[in-house]
Amino acid sequence: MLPKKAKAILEAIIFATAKPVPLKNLAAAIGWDETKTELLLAELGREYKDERHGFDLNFVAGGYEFTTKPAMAPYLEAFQRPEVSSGLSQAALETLAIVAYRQPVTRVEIEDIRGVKSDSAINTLLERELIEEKGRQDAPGRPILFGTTQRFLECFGLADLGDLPPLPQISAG
Amino acid sequence: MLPKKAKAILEAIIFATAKPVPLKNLAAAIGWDETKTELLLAELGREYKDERHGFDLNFVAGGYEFTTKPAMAPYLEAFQRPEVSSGLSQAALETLAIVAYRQPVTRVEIEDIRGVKSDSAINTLLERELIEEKGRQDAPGRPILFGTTQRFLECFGLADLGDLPPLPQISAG
Amino acid sequence: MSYHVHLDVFEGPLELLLHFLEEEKLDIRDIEVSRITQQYLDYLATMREHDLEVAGDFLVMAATLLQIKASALLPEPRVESEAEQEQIYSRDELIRRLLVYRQFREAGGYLDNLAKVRLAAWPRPFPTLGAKGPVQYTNPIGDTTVPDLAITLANVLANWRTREQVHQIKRQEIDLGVKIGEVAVLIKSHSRLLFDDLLGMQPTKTDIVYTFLAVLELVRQGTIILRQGELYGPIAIIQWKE
Repeated sequence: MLPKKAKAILEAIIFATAKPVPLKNLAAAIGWDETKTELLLAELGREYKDERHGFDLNFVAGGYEFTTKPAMAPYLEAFQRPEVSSGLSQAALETLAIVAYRQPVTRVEIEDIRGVKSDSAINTLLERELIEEKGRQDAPGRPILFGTTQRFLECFGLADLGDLPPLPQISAG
Repeated sequence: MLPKKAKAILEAIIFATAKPVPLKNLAAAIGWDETKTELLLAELGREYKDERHGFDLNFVAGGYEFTTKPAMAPYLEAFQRPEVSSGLSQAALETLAIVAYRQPVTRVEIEDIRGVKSDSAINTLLERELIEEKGRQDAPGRPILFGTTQRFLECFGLADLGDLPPLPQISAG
Repeated sequence: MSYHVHLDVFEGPLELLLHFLEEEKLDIRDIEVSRITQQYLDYLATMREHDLEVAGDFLVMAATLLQIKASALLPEPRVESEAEQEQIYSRDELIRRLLVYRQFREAGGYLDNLAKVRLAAWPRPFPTLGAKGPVQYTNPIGDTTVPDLAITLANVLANWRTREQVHQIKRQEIDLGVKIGEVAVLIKSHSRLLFDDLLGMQPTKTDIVYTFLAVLELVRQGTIILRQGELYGPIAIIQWKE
């Protein structure tokens, strides 16, 4: 195998693997011996050291992995705690309304009222800290009970849950 | 900021973020306008296209991300794929196609085209977060309208819905 | 000698029909209804032989094919009732539906290919929420307001009630035999009753119908006689004295 192709393969494997990849496995993947593979990895490492790259190759915990360069940290930090401000989907809004007015409520009750699976809507609301677990129902399977959070009250400007308006009358279908 | 440094930052951010990163966020991170940032990203993309790289830059689901090149797949198989997404049944694929091309669409419309009940296919797609509710139709019974998700774009490697291949022509034979 | 039959599984009638057309390499537009109908019916018969449940959709399609075949043989076009037209469509409509169905089946194939290409490109692995911790939402609710919550829930509940009602009717399977027994017992203990006395506080339509059927049956058996003074007036039930 040509060094250029071998290097691309090493790069792809290290990129796509969750843990540092041991030299032994990398050598096996390209069918080279370990000494030659190590030299190739050293070359790859030198390429990424160049300042035009934002991450580089490191030997950590017995294996090779790519990590972002320390100089990038300030840009990443600002980036990875993004101030996300986004609306709620119809599914999330419906689910939130059910939790708000019917709490504490189980996933099954929510899905029964909505008539569709609601995992993704529930996860969205949990992630946004608008709802949270409020213990378990004393029933078979001990299902989780959901209720709204302090954050929910803050976001909607409510003093407490008693502040929620009465439901408007809407006739069926 | 010098282009070289800006490029390193873009590379680091895209590398370190789990989801495709929108142009807007990348531009904000380096403090450039979107047009100039896009040109820089195009340059970065060209560099990684070179065959000595094992992964490259892609525009998917409204954002930029690095993924390994398809040619690398055989060498990666020995390693564990980060996110396994198992295949969809014929029924689920048909249903997904109807939702993708006709969205927003109701259950009844889907079943009318397929000529068969489609609850189980719809539930599979909802569970995998490939489709979601997009509100309700203003019609008797207020049926749920389904549309595709961001995750759908990610799973199928589409930049946006306009990226869908054209529907096959209804033609004889 | 063991005997194996391989039955392809078709989820719906359009899929099955398309399969026959493709097998025969026939253009959908030139569909030979008589030939396809026979194949279709044979397939349903095989399904039955093997104790497979034939879904209603398949039977509707069989009826459609027969209908199209029949109308091709009849010289005069027959005027169909609206209800019939709803379920059993014309040859043109069948062709249109097959074409649209095939279009999306092929589009499903496109998606499948896209997914395969995509699966060959590996993303960088990330732990579930990323090493950096969860995203911070400054405004997790967008421009949603408190009244939005109330209106949304009211709508969801209205939909729910509609669905629940449908549910109840479906589940309420009254056994006519049991109902007759119940009515007979009531009548035995009261020599004279009004029909309304047989119904509960909030009878459903099904309740009323079944109770009425039970009463009619008891009349037929000669257990009771009915008296009604005027049109729409109360119906009196009198035990028949032998």
